[in-house]
Amino acid sequence: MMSDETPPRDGTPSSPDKGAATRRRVLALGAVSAGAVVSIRPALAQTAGSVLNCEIPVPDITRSGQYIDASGNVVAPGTKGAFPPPGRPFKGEDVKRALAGAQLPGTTPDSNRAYVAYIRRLQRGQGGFTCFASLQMPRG
Amino acid sequence: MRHALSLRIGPFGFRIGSDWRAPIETLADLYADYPRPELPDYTVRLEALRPWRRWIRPAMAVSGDYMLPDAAPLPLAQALLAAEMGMNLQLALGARRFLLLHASAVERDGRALLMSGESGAGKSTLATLLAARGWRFMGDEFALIEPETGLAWPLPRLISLKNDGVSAAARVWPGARFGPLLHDTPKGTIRHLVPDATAIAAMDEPVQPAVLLFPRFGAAAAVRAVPPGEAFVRLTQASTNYVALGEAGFAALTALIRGVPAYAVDYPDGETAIAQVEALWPEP
Amino acid sequence: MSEPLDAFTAVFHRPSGITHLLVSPAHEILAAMGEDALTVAALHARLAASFDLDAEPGALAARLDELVEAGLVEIL
Amino acid sequence: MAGAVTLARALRDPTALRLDTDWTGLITAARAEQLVGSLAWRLHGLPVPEPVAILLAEARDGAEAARRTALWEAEMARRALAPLGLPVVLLKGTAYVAAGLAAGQGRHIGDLDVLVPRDGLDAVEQALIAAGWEWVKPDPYDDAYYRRWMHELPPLIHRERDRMIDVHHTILPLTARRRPDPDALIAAARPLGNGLAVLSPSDMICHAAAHLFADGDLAGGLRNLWDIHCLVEEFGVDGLEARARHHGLGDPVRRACRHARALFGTAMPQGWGKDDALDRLIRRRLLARDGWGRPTRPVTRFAFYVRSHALRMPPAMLVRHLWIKARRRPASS
Repeated sequence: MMSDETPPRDGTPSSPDKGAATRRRVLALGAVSAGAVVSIRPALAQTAGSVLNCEIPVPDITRSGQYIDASGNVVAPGTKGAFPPPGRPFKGEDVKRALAGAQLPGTTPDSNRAYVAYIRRLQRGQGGFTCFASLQMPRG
Repeated sequence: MRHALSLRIGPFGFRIGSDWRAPIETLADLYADYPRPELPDYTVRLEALRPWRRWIRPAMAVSGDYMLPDAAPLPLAQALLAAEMGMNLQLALGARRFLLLHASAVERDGRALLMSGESGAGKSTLATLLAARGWRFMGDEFALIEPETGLAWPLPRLISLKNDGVSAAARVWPGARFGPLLHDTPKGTIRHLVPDATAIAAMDEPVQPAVLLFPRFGAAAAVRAVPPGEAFVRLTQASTNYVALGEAGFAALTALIRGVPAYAVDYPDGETAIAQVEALWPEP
Repeated sequence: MSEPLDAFTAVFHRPSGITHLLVSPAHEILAAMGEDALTVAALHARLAASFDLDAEPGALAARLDELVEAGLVEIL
Repeated sequence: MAGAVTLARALRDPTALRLDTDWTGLITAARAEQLVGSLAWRLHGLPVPEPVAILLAEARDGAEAARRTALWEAEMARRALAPLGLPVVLLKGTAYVAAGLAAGQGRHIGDLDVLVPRDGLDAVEQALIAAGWEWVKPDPYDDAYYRRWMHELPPLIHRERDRMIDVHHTILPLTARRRPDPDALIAAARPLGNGLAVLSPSDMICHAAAHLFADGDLAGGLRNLWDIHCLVEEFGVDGLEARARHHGLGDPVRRACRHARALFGTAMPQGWGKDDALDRLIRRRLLARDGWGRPTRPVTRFAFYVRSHALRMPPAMLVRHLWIKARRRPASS
C-alpha cells in the first residue's frame, strides 16, 4: 500500500489516460541501473564554517595530561610503551587524511597509530566525537 | 559580556559579544553606517578558549545560539573572520523566514541576478565587479528568498575577498573601504570590503529574481542554459536550510526554478564574465 | 506535492518532509498504485494495462524496494 | 540580565512577564537550554513586542518541523521492526510527541530512542541494518565494553536520512547502581494503535527522573525537568511513588519532583522530602546559564561532569574493565 499523502495522481506527466489510444509507451522496469529515486539530504557541508574546520583533542580535556597506549587507551602518565599526549588538538582535515592512511602532523608512525586508535574509540559525549562522526559524512 | 555591539544586515539583527575590546572596535568601525536592530535575532560570542587565554596565547572560540560542536578556535587577529563565520552559522542553522542559498546577488532595474556556486567559483568577486559597473550590491554569501513572495532580499554584509580577488576589487573600486589584511586564515589570505553607501541604504528593498547564474572561474569562456532539473538539484545542495523549511522550502525553490532562467557560465577573467552577464540580462 | 521538472519529477512527501527526485518508472509506479494495497503481481497487471512493460514482475520488485527504503511505499 | 532564572520563571508563569523584560536574554537562554519551542508555546497569544513575536513564531515553526521529522523516524523504525513482532516502546521526546502530550509541545527532539526486550536485541540490530541504518562509528565491534555494559546498542544512523537511533534494552546503564525493571516497563507500556507504544505515565516520569540524575552531568537538565513538570501536571502522581520504589528510583523521582516544584511550581503532595545539600548544588547547576547563553559556574559544572563519569562506571567495575584491557595483547589495529 502506498503510505498516506504520497504524490497524488494529478500532475504526473505520464498518466495513462492522456488519450494515447493508439501508441502505448514502453515502461522500462528493468533498465534502470542507477536507481529511480534520489532523496534530497540536508547539505550540512554547505554551512558557513565547513565541517572540516572542527578539531579533536587527544585525550579530551577531562583527562588532559594522560598518556595514550598503543591500542588507544588513556593511561597514567609515564606508563611504559604509552605516548605523551600531543601538544595541540588535531584539525578535522588532518584526522580525515590519517583515517585514510596518512600520518598526523608532528607524530611518529607509532604515536600516530596510537592517537588514531584513540580517535576511533571516541564515544558519544566525549570531546571530539561529533567532529570524528562528521568526518565519516557524507555517507553512502 | 565585557564588550558588545548590535548591528542589522538586511532583515537580520545580530548581537556580538567579545571578551576583548579590539574585535568590537573593528566591527563598529567597518559597520559604522549599518543600522542598529530593534531586537537582535541572533547572538554571536567571541570568547577566550580558557579564562587565562584572554592574555596568554589568546585564542578565540566562536559560538552563539546555534553552533557546530568541536569548532576549531581562531587567533585573536582573525576576529573579523570569526564574527563573520559566527553570523553565517546563525543564519545557516537558525533562519526559517527565508530560503537561504549560497549565492551572491546584485540588482539592476528592479530585478536581481543570483550567482550560486561553491567558494572559489568567484561569486564574491563577480558581485564586486558588477557593483563597480553600476549594479546595486545585495550580498556576496547568502541570497535570501522569501517563500511567500519569491522576492530576493539583500544581505549586504562585508564582502570577504580572497587572495587576488582583493587586488581586482581595489582596482575597480578605488574609493572602497577595506578591513585589515588577514593572513593564513582557514580560507587563505582574506580582506573585507565594506559595501558602498547605496547598497547599505537599499538593504530593505527586496526585488524579483530575473536570472540565476552558476559561474565557474578559470575555464574557457562558455555559456550553457541549465535545465530546471539540474538547477533544482544544484540549489538544494547550495541551500543551508532547504530541508529544514520543509513544504515552504519546496514551494519557494520550485517557484524560483519555474520563474527564473538559469545558465552555467565559465569565464577566464572578470571582463569576460561581465560581458556574458550583460548579454544574458533581459531588456527591461 | 509534485513538480515535473525536465529530467525527473520532484516530489515533496508531506509525512516525512523529504523531497524525492523520481525518474521513470518510479513515478509511474506510484501513480498506478494510488492509495491501494496491491500485490506485486496485481501492480504488474495494472501497469501492463497502460504500458508495454519490458520486464517481468521481478524487476518491478526491485523498483519497489527503492520506493520502500525512501518511505514512499510501505510493505504490509 | 535575563538567563536561566528568568527562563524558568517565564515557563512557570508567562503572564507575569512584563513588557520591559530582557527578551533577548530570555530567548538566548531558552535556545541554549533547547527550550525555545516550549517557551514559544507557553507565550503563544500573550502580548509581547512585535520582533519577539516573530522570533517565537519561528521557534514554533521549527518545533513543528522537528515533530514531523521525529514521528517519521519512528514510523520508519516501526516499518523495519514490524516483521519481528517485538514490542517497540518509544522513549523521551519522540514518545511525548507521538502520544500528543503537553510535554511534547514545542519540544526540541534529538535522536530516536526506543526500548526493546533484551533478548530481541540481535534481531532488532539485523533488521535495522537491513533497512538502511549503519553504525555511527566505523568499527563498533571493538567496543565490546559498550555492548556488554551499556544499556543500549552503539548508536546507529540511517544512511539516507542521517538520523540516529538508540536502541535500549533498559533505561539505565547496567553499571549504574540502580536497576529499573525493563520487563515491567515493557509490560505496562501503552500501545499507540500504530504498532508502537509509549511507557505508562508513571514509568515515563521514572525514566525522565532516572535520565536526569543518572547522567550525572545534568546537561539539558532544565529541559528534562520541564518534561517532568508537564508529565506530572498532565497525569498527576498517584501510583508514582509505588512505581518508583519498584524500579529502585524512589530517590531520583522524589528529588526530580522537588526541583520541578521549586522551579516550575509543579502541583504535588508536600511530603516529598526537603532539599538536601545535593539539591542546592543541583539547582545551582540547572540554572548555570546567563543571558548571553553562556554556561556559568564552571566549578559546579565540572564537579557534575566528573560525577557523571564516576556514576557511569562504579570504581570496582572501572578497575576490572581496565585490568581486562591491559592484560589482552593489543591487537595491531
